[in-house]
Amino acid sequence: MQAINLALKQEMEKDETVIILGEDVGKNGGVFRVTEGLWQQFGDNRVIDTPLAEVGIISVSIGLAIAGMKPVAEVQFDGFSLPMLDQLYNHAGRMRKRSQGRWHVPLTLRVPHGGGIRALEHHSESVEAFFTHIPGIKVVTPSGPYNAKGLLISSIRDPDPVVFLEPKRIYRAIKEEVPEEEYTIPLLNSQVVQEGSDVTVIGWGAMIKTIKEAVEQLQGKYSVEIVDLLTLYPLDEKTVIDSVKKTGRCVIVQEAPKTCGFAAELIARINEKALLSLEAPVQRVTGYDIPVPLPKLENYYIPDVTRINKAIENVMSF
Amino acid sequence: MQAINLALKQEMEKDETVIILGEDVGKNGGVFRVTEGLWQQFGDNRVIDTPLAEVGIISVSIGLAIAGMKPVAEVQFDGFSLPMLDQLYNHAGRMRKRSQGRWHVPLTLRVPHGGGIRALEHHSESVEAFFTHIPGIKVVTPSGPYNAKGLLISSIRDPDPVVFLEPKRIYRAIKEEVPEEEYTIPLLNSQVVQEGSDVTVIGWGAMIKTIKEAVEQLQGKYSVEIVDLLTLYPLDEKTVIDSVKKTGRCVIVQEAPKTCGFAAELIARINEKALLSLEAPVQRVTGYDIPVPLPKLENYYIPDVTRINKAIENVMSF
Amino acid sequence: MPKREVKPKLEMFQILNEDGKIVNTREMPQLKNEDIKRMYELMVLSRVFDDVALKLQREGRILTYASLLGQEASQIGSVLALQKDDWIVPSFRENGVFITLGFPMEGLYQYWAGDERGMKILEGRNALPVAIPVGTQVPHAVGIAWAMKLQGRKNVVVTYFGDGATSKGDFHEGMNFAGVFKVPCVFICQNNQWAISVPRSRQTASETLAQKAFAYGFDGILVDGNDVFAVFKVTKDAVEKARAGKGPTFIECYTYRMENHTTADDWKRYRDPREVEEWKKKDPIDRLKKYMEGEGIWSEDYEKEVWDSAKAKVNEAVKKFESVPPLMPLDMFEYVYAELPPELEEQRKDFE
Amino acid sequence: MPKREVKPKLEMFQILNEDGKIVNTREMPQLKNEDIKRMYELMVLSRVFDDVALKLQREGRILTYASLLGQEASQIGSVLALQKDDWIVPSFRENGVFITLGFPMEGLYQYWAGDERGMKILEGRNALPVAIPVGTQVPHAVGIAWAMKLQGRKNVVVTYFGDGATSKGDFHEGMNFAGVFKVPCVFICQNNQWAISVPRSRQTASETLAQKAFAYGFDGILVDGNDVFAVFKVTKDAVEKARAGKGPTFIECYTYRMENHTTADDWKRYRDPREVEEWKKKDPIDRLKKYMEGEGIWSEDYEKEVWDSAKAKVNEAVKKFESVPPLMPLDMFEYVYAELPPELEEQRKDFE
Ligand SMILES: Cc1ncc(C[n+]2csc(CCOP(=O)(O)OP(=O)(O)O)c2C)c(N)n1
Ligand SMILES: Cc1ncc(C[n+]2csc(CCOP(=O)(O)OP(=O)(O)O)c2C)c(N)n1
Ligand SMILES: [Mg+2]
Ligand SMILES: [Mg+2]
Repeated sequence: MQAINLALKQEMEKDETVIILGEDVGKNGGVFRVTEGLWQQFGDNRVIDTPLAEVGIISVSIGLAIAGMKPVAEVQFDGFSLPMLDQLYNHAGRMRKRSQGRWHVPLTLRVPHGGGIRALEHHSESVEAFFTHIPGIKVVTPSGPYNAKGLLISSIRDPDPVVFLEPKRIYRAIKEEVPEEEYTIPLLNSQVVQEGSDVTVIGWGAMIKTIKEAVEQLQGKYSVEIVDLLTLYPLDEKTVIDSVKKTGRCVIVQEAPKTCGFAAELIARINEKALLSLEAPVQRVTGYDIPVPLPKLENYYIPDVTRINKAIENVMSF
Repeated sequence: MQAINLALKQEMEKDETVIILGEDVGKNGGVFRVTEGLWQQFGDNRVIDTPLAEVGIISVSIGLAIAGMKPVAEVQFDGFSLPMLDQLYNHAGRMRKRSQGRWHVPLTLRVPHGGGIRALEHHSESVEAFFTHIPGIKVVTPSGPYNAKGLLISSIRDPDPVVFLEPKRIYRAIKEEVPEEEYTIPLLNSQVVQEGSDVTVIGWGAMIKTIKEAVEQLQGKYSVEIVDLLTLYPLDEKTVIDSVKKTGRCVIVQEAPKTCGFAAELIARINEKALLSLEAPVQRVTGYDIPVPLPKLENYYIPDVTRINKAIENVMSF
Repeated sequence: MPKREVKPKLEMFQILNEDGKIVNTREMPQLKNEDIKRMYELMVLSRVFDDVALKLQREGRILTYASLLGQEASQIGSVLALQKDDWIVPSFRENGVFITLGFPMEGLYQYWAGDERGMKILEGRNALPVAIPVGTQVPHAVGIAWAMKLQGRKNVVVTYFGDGATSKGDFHEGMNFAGVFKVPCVFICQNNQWAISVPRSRQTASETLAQKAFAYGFDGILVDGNDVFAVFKVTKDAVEKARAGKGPTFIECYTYRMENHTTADDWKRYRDPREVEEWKKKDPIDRLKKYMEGEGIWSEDYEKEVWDSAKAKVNEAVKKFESVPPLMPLDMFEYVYAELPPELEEQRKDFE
Repeated sequence: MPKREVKPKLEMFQILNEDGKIVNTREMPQLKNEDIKRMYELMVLSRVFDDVALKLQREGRILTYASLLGQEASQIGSVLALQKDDWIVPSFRENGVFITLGFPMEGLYQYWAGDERGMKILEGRNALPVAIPVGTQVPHAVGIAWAMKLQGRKNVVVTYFGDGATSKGDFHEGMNFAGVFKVPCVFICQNNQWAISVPRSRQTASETLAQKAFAYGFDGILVDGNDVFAVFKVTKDAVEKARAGKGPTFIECYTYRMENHTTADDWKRYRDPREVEEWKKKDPIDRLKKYMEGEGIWSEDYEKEVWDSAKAKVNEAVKKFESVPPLMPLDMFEYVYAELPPELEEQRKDFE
């Protein structure tokens, strides 16, 4: 959270076309306090509270971006991002094409993402697969403070529309050294966060933390390689494929509902490029095809250590 | 098209809670003439021209459905259905849950779907994967007049929200006997439209026609089994898995952009349930991750006979 | 420039002023003493419910909660203008509405504790569940109202939402449908001046919210939302008009959110305490109390009785809420479809 | 009921009536004879372009086409009120706008023939491409206007859309932002009475469209859209107001779609030919011609010259259009991202 705040602050200091807009991002500093202090520093023309209108936020941002601004728009919660899909699909991702290169849309949409904070209904959804199916946009999924900062700076600077999915569950949960200096992480990047040789576990966003916990619990029973997808589109496929080729076994962890989630796309690619290396079917550990339950049950919905380890056992014993 | 018209007419005669609403569906009979004559027969209270407002159409239909009507809403073209995703995701698919069973939403959303009619921009998109990722709704993909009629009747009668994707390219292209009598096809149904033993080719909607043409062109070089997915969610998975287990090779044809399309989900399931039977990676023949080109190039975008047969050759020679 | 602009002026409708005096006798609805007492008792009950909710939240027994403090007159006054089988389409701040409808308060606590069973819709009541995505419920109300009309029923729909909701496209598209199809729907906008930290002036440049109705071809009314008589009267008129087939009405209840947006919020970050102080003087309960005192239908004893009874009811509800058996994890697969599709059947099995 | 509703009345602004007479001398803009001739010539050029487009479509040389017949005054009159570097955010029926901006007509034909290169935005002109999804471009205009304001530029944005567009949430959210942030944007609604087969009365119950601006706290103006002087004057005023930092204006150009919605449509299925006949009498070109005749700046020779010149230009454009080298299939991978991501690189290779 502080990492994101810092990235915003530094980019705004550096480039005065960068502006922030969204609901409650100004004086209030955002409902997650991500934009804390920025309104005070940059004023009402650069950190802008908007009316309560998600279509307005994204579509007005498209206009701002066309005309030379670099809007960093915020949608307050993942569940409210769906009204934005139309403008992303029919306009943001096409303006470059439609104007035959004359205009482009360098906007960043920040989406606090996923569950696990015991919030109200519609505040805990994982919606990345809607975005990754939209041509012309990029989808970025940081998993912790360090990479969040570098990826956000790259996203803001990227000339194309970027959807930046912030795992809200770890806004405060992960403590990590984040360098003061500015640095970027390219928007085509997956990281092997732990090397291993028996099985590859792939995840992104908040799931990386859970995966690490799960693997820790295995106490070295298997040699697990963990791959963190920092960008979903474009995807650093090579890292994924290389890892699966090496281990021959794979578990994918996704918080979103199972059917047509991003895990399916990964399996399709593994099938296309590493089928012969597979020694077991790739296993998905995912949310279910139901609305995210209210807090009393949401922890049964979100992939947890037990389910991940069961899947690892399954692929290992196949 | 006549089949759909007939299904609507018969259901409306039978059940007076069935109403049609959408843009130009009334006097004008719909831009594709699918609702031709219905306004004349049933009048302004049952075949209703609405304001130009896709969110309005779907959300007002949700209200109508809760209060005992069976709305059959039409969105004029696929590209304009995206504003509806929010209401489908956050309301239609959840009302049963949220009211703990007190209310449900028996609406049908008809979406003329896909490309190939040399239409304007945003009139040729394939958007099924957005819908199949939404919990609580069903997604139906007829491929010809006969199954369209039976599936539409089932969709209208279904107590849950159904998105009915009509392949507009074959509105007029396929001539087929359609019985006058009413009949239903269950909303969990895939059909083996041609049996074979070498390779399974899976498709849905307009692609079935193209697949058939492709296979015909092979002139029996391979024994091809064609599977037509009449419903994507729920999916009649057994038919798919059985076929792939039998043939060991599979090509999936999808008009939508490749990444995170429904083909990926199919591959994930094949991986989970038939991996050991696979003799080659499942091949996807799909649209590209770009906006559907304007008519001059759209035929290069939509999977065609050549690309399908190339994929068949690829899996056969793997 | 020639006269080609529109700038009409909307006045605020009031019956009972801040001192508890009737300022508009002609419009004062005919209410029996019991009716007035009922209004008062329900407002007090809602306030006690609310107060305890905040307490339960601080103690971690319920989760994020949205207080209705200050908005009691808007909620109770309007619901009381309805018939029993009329429809209610609420937003998320309408605990006072649910209480007036007779929803068990333990269910409300349960809901705010993150247990979906709490939103079980009371049999015999036509209400939709809490809607969190702002403004998205408005067109549902329109659809239901339209169904009433198509079915030839005489029921009316009332939907609640805030000032923030008027910025959403869903609100616009729904309102527009309502005007075109002249449906029996009453739109109640509780303009509590804030959408979390965003003040009304940043929400829209429109001078009043009520005037937005003009864009849809029907009446917009601005009413003092802390005046329970005015709210009741205006809603009653609108509901009767709708029932008579004369179409929708938009009512802006001018009120104030006295509390934080939700318990996750801290209003001191963005608003001036003096503003809050000013609004305290307009409190809807105080105002009605003064009126009743003037009319001789209030006494210290009565006051004590009302609050004691409210507290007892709420305590009872808290007890019931705390003794509810826990949800079963498998319950999450319930109520998704009429029949579980095979995918979900499998996922459910997987879960076990 | 007490006075608590709003029902202001909007009058239609007109300068040049149907007989070519000035009915509002005071408002008549100061135009040189060349200016008036230019208006006339551009309107005729647009009409010839349109007529040939319909012919090309019948012959299968272009695809679905949306005619602007009858709307020339709304389009040309408004564009002429702009400065060269002002922004234009069009819908899909604005061929007259593009022509007035100087877009090559062969490009427009190319676009309507399904060749994306036709929408290449003319260098030196700040216009967005054709927007097909109704109403969705309106908020883009607001964003651009806002950028102008934030950047301290003096440019104004004009956006075009139809009566149908006013029903969309995108329109609502965009208009509302425009009011709140007081951006230099002029909203031009060509109310041509129809949205395909849906008449204006079914689109909204609002008496005028112009009055919708009232919901967003800025001016709405109703203007005779077939009166090029009135459109010019009203747009000019609005543009200057915007440039002066005084915020947005909504202009309803009251006009008529004389042709089918697009070539894929058949208006005889849903509208009364008498209605079309009535509107013929209000033709914007005829009207201006009569005026010019009265002023002595029109002659038979001039008329012939104008039409001949327009036809020659259009024929030239058709020739160029038909000699354009075909698109390369691989071009479809162009202009999707600044740099082709590996997925697309691979798909592109696959395609070859
Ligand atoms: C579509 C949507 N966007 C954002 C939110 C987050 N949010 C919850 S309430 C709220 C403010 C609502 O303001 P208003 O409509 O005035 O209602 P109030 O809270 O004042 O009762 C916001 C922004 C939401 N719930 N839904
Ligand atoms: C969002 C959306 N819905 C539906 C359509 C199909 N459609 C194209 S034009 C049109 C009518 C537009 O009416 P109006 O806004 O009045 O513009 P006009 O065509 O009269 O210029 C419709 C329904 C569309 N293009 N976009
Ligand atoms: Mg509010
Ligand atoms: Mg129109």
